[in-house]
Amino acid sequence: MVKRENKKKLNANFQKPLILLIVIIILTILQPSVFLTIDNFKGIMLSISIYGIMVCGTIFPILLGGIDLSVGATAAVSGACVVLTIIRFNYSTTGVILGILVGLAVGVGTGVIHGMIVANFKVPAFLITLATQNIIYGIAQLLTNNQVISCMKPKLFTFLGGGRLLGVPFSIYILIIIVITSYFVLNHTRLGRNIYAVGGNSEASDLSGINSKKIQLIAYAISGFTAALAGIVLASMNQQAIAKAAQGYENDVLTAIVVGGTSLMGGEGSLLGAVWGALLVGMIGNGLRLMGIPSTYHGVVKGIVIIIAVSADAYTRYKNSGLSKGKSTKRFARRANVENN
Amino acid sequence: MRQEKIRRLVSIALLLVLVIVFGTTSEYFFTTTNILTLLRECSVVGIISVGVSFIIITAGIDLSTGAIVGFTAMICANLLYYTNMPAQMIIVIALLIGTLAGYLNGILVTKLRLPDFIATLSTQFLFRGLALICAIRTSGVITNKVIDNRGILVMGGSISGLYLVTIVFIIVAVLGQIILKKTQLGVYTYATGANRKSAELSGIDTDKVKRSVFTITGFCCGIAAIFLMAKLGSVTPDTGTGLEFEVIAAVVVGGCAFSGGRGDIFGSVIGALFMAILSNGILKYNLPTATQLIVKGSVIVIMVVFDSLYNGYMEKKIREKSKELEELSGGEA
Amino acid sequence: SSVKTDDEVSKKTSSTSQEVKAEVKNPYKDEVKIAFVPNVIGDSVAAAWSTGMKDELAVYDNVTFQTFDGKASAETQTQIMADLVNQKYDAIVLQSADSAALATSVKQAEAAGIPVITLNLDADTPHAGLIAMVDYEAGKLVAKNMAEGMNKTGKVVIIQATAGATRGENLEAGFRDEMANYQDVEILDAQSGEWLTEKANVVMNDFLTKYKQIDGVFCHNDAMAEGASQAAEAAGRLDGMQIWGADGEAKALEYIEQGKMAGTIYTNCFDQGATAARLAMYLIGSETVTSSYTSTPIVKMAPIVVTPETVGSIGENIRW
Amino acid sequence: MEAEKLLVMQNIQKSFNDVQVLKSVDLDINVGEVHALMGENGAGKSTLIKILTGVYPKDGGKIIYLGKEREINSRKDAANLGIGVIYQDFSLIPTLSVVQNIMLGKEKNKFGFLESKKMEQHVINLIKEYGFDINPHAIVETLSIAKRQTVEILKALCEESSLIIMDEPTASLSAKESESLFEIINRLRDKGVSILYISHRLEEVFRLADRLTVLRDGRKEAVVEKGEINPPDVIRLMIGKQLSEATASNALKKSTNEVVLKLENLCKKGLFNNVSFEVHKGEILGIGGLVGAGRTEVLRCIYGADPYDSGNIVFEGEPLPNVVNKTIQKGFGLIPEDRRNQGFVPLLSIEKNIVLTNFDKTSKNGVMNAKKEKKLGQEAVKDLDIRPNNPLIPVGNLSGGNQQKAVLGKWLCRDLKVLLIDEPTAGIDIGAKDEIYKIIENLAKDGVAVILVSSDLQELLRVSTRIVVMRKGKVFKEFASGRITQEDILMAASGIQEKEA
Ligand SMILES: Nc1ncnc2c1ncn2[C@@H]1O[C@H](COP(=O)(O)OP(=O)(O)OP(=O)(O)O)[C@@H](O)[C@H]1O
Ligand SMILES: Nc1ncnc2c1ncn2[C@@H]1O[C@H](COP(=O)(O)OP(=O)(O)OP(=O)(O)O)[C@@H](O)[C@H]1O
Ligand SMILES: [Mg+2]
Ligand SMILES: [Mg+2]
Repeated sequence: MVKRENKKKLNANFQKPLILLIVIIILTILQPSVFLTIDNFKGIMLSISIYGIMVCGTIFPILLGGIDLSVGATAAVSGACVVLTIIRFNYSTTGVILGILVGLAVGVGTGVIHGMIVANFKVPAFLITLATQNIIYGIAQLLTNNQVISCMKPKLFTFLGGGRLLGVPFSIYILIIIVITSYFVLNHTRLGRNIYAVGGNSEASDLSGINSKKIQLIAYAISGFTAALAGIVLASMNQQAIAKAAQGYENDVLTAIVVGGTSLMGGEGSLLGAVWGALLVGMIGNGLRLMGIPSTYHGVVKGIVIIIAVSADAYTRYKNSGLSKGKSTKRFARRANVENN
Repeated sequence: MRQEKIRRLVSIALLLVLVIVFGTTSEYFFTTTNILTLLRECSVVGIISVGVSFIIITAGIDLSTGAIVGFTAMICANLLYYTNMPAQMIIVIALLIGTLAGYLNGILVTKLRLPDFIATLSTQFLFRGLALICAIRTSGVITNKVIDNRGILVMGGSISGLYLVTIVFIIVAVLGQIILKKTQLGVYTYATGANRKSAELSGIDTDKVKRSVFTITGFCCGIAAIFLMAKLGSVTPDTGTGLEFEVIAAVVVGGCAFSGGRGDIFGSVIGALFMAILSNGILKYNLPTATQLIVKGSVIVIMVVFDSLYNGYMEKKIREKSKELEELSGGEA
Repeated sequence: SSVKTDDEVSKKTSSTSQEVKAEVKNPYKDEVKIAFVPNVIGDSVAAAWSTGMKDELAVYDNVTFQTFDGKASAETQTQIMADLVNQKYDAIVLQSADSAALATSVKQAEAAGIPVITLNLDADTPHAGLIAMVDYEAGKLVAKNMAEGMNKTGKVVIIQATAGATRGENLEAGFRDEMANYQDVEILDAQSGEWLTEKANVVMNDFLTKYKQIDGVFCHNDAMAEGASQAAEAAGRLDGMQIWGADGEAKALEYIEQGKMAGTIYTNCFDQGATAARLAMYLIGSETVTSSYTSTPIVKMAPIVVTPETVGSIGENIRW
Repeated sequence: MEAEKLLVMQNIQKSFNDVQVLKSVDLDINVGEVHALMGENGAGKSTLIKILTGVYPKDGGKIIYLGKEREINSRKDAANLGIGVIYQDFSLIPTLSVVQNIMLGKEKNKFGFLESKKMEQHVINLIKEYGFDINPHAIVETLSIAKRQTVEILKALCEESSLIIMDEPTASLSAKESESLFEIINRLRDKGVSILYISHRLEEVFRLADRLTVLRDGRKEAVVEKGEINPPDVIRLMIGKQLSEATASNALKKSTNEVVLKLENLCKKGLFNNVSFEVHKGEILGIGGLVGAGRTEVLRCIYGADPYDSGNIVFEGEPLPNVVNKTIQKGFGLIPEDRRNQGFVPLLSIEKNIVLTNFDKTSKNGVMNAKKEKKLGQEAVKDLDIRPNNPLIPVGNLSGGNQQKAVLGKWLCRDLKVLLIDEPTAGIDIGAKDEIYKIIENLAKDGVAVILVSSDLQELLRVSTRIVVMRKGKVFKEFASGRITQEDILMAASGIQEKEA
């Protein structure tokens, strides 16, 4: 019995890597000498590094059944803070360190405000973060005065987003560190347990002595933190502060998280799934470019691949649940879905 | 029921506050042209929000509406440019394309079992991509053409000032409200959203409900595409971009909850009006763009928080009251 | 029928007011309101235009200058335009998102006696004036200079604007048309970097992975050229690579000075903005009825080819 | 003479997740009989009726209804055959009105437009006919659980059914409401309607049923006429062993141990008033009363889940903080009434649910210790005999009794001082009940003060060492010594005072 459960779990866990593997095999066949190279893999990682960092934090409020649409704006503001601080401190090391601290603090601060509003007033996070997105971009415009503020030194700053260590872009290291940290927090800490518990049933969690308001606050703060970090890396990569930086990144972030199997209703989903989602989307883009397919067609292909990949995932989930056996497969699947809801 | 009515009154009151603030502080707000323009501006979002209200009441979401509008409009633009089709025909085709696109969403959600979010996100990529592919080109370069077909342009016109699109918006909204409140589909829409499992246990084919609401939304997108095209007098590959967020925001401001089962079309109409008035009103103050954004965001936050505080207060009052009633009636059982 | 299209409404108003035209104002005495509606705000070009206009208008005491964010959307721009007409602005400077989609709005504004001056992209209806950067010609210039820089032989990639963007399409058309004259230059590939530095960086990375030989890179704007340059530098393949952008923003000029970019087509955006403002002020103060124009007067900004040799000639004061 | 068969189900099979839940189940129901279906938690009773009503497809077997073999593929198919059903898990739509809920799926409409007036009248007639007290326009989510159950019953009665299935209809009804349901059942039987009745309460089954079918381990164990068997035998059939039969009424005794918890004039507007009582170490204080008497609220206020208006709660001589986390630290625990919404997180595994109240044991500086966690889960599964015995299964997938055990598991590994229990055995089978009682009694023996709120009088008498009866938000009466009967409690709960204890 226990063994059987484990076996099924194993299957389910292999599901996503399998799809990724299929994508990789297809792309390798189409682009034999190019796709399966370390350089290309670095390219893919680089392409997802900025919003990948955001994914690791934004998944927290989503696991709580909330959402954070302000991550792009937060990234813009913290990027501006860093650059402005660096310039104010005359491109000194102190300026860089102080700037990064200020940037991160701004991110955490906006997150805390989101958390406070959402937790205390029980308002839809979608609306609140959509509204604060406006406010935060407004602040970014005030800070930059709608000018592009370039900042091409010092090395310490530009290295964050543009530098390489052992031939690998530094932003990839940051991404990996954040993924590991976030994975650890979600799966091996008390906070992670609380996130899943509150997302799954906040009333039961409250009665178990978990302060769900505090958990919400922390979740949004984490989301703000990673958004700020991503903004700083982006500012460093582009060597500039710009009010409209990272505009629309929240869509990429949500896509990755949701394609990765996280439910917007909360309580269900995983960071590795989200990273899988980001990698999948990243690889599609990369593959299309390597095949030289004009950008005009990318949207269509991306849409279709996501449909295929996710429905394959859904299909095996039903199959593994044992519900898809029997006479009328479709009906079983339907019921299973109803149960899951 | 009474609680709902009071809520409604509150949201109308909030809307009025906004109107009065704008009206008294800006000389341009209360002019006839501005009111008519404002109604026109909220109409396209409003028409789509009628459909999306249905979807959100079933606890779903639709991210593809903007793209469906764009794609539909682009096909029409092609027909207008390359053929001599009469306007009526094109309008019918637009409605058909929109409806089919919505139906496709429904199929993805109910047959492939994709979560609404992913299904409609994918079709957003898909239709937006198709719109780009179908864009009219001359020697390879995209050249958007000005539409000169009177039959289409008339759709962007007005009858003694009141725009056709506004009239259609009102009709669609009334129809939507009737379907939602007075028909079986309406009840099933609420049932599916409030508790899908229970609805199934009551013998409701929730898949069919899901397909219906997506199809309705597609149809609304078709209507919206015609009017948007007529208003702009041209179609670009990114026509309708971001519309889906405006629509969802209007619907949610209007009281539909993502968790499903709550809200109605009337609320969404108020939501659409609220957002349009906010955008329109802020333009009157000659504020720097940054300040415009900050004011707009802050007003929404304050509005939403107030709404929530008020609801909490009302709920508490009603509970106390019903408790009293229970005691009066003996409260034995 | 009783339904009137926008066109008919504006025709009607203009036919009655054509002779009288909106009142002539004395810009030194009367209150004047000028609106600037860029496609998006926050990028370097819009910022430079804005600065140019503000500086030009600084001499007038009673001029209010206001920017409205078009949010890269024709719909938003038409809404803003309608509102500006309603608010009786005296002139509008518009960088339209699409020439066809904004035509109606422009027509309506003109009919209401408000001169509309477009930047870069024309509106498909006659109006007060178009102050344009060249794009097709700029594409040609880049192609020519790049080909010469590569000794007329080599392999080239293009990093495109957001798919469907008019300026991008025109730049590329010019580039390809000119490059066709160089038989030994091969255009390998073209992919979109969505106007953004970081996306261009990614695209360039993919190009570098796929193509062992790349001699020239043409980016539809400087921001992307900077991204491409970063990617090439990181891969150690920047040497000898001709990376070209367009626009001529300050940072790109710095890149050229540092040898990280081969060149760009510089346009003096301060001047472009100032020209638009000057034209607006002239029209406000004159009796010209722009709504009766049958074609749009066009001012083309001189394209200046900037290379490491000539970059010094672009002085600090005109860098944007 | 053979009675006329309404329904015959033969060799029904069903598995979920490769686990065979129904191995081979036969069931037959005569026309006009009340047929009881008995079985332990997880025996597959609910699954069987979901197959019968087209919610799940069957893996194998035959369903013969009114003499013909039928394919029932949806709830509609079943309704068309004349099968009405009250499911165990509510099937109401919270945001719709009572009328809309009752008519859901069988709306009267003309050209697609609802005939609201007609439906309303229909429902009002129905309510009158069966003598319920319920407002047809109320929105379901504003109703108490008991009222919702009556809506559920009305919903089943609304169809012209030849068979009505009731899956634990009395689990959340008070004694009085149950009585009226029994009357309805008898009336229906007289009309020739068959009833398939599922309940864990033996006395109900023996009162109502003509025949009963017992399931065990996904198989039919036996079908017996009522007269042929006595309750202990049914239990033996159900669990396959003899139960340690305890006396139905218990000798109460006033505890002489130290007072652990003391309530002084606790008030909360609209919910309860001047509630005072003491709880001693090692005693089980039962709180009786009708539904809505305010018992749940008192428990929640003690626990710190809700604030109260005035009065004091004194714990070990000190005022008790009104914060859940702090009361837990002081040794409090709560088994809430609404298990599904308040007791556990359905998507999380048994192990992770148990950990929720035990972070102090399984984590250090916020980092979880996987080994300790695993150990906790395994111990709980073993100690409480949770089935299936895999701590990694999501609690939402367990049957009711096992879910409740998992909830108990959250507290058992703590150093409890006071355990607050609210309706612990609603919808739980006799075997599991007995196990839960034992656990409670053992806790008391170890010195834990237990407060038990229950609407099940038998349970109250069986477990409590002292009983307090609440009525309309006030403590009405205390039974501290001697032998008392169900009537004593019922009378007190209904406000009749004359008979002194
Ligand atoms: N949808 C489902 N998915 C997986 N397992 C299920 C599902 N429904 C029921 N089960 C399992 O099937 C078994 C039988 O469950 P069922 O609900 O029929 O029991 P029951 O006899 O009604 O018990 P109870 O008296 O507690 O209501 C249980 O072990 C349960 O965990
Ligand atoms: N969320 C709520 N909304 C409306 N009324 C409520 C709510 N919670 C409690 N009540 C009312 O407060 C009163 C006390 O309820 P409480 O649940 O404490 O009673 P109880 O004695 O525990 O009953 P039960 O046996 O049903 O648990 C009841 O009349 C109930 O209807
Ligand atoms: Mg059951
Ligand atoms: Mg209770």
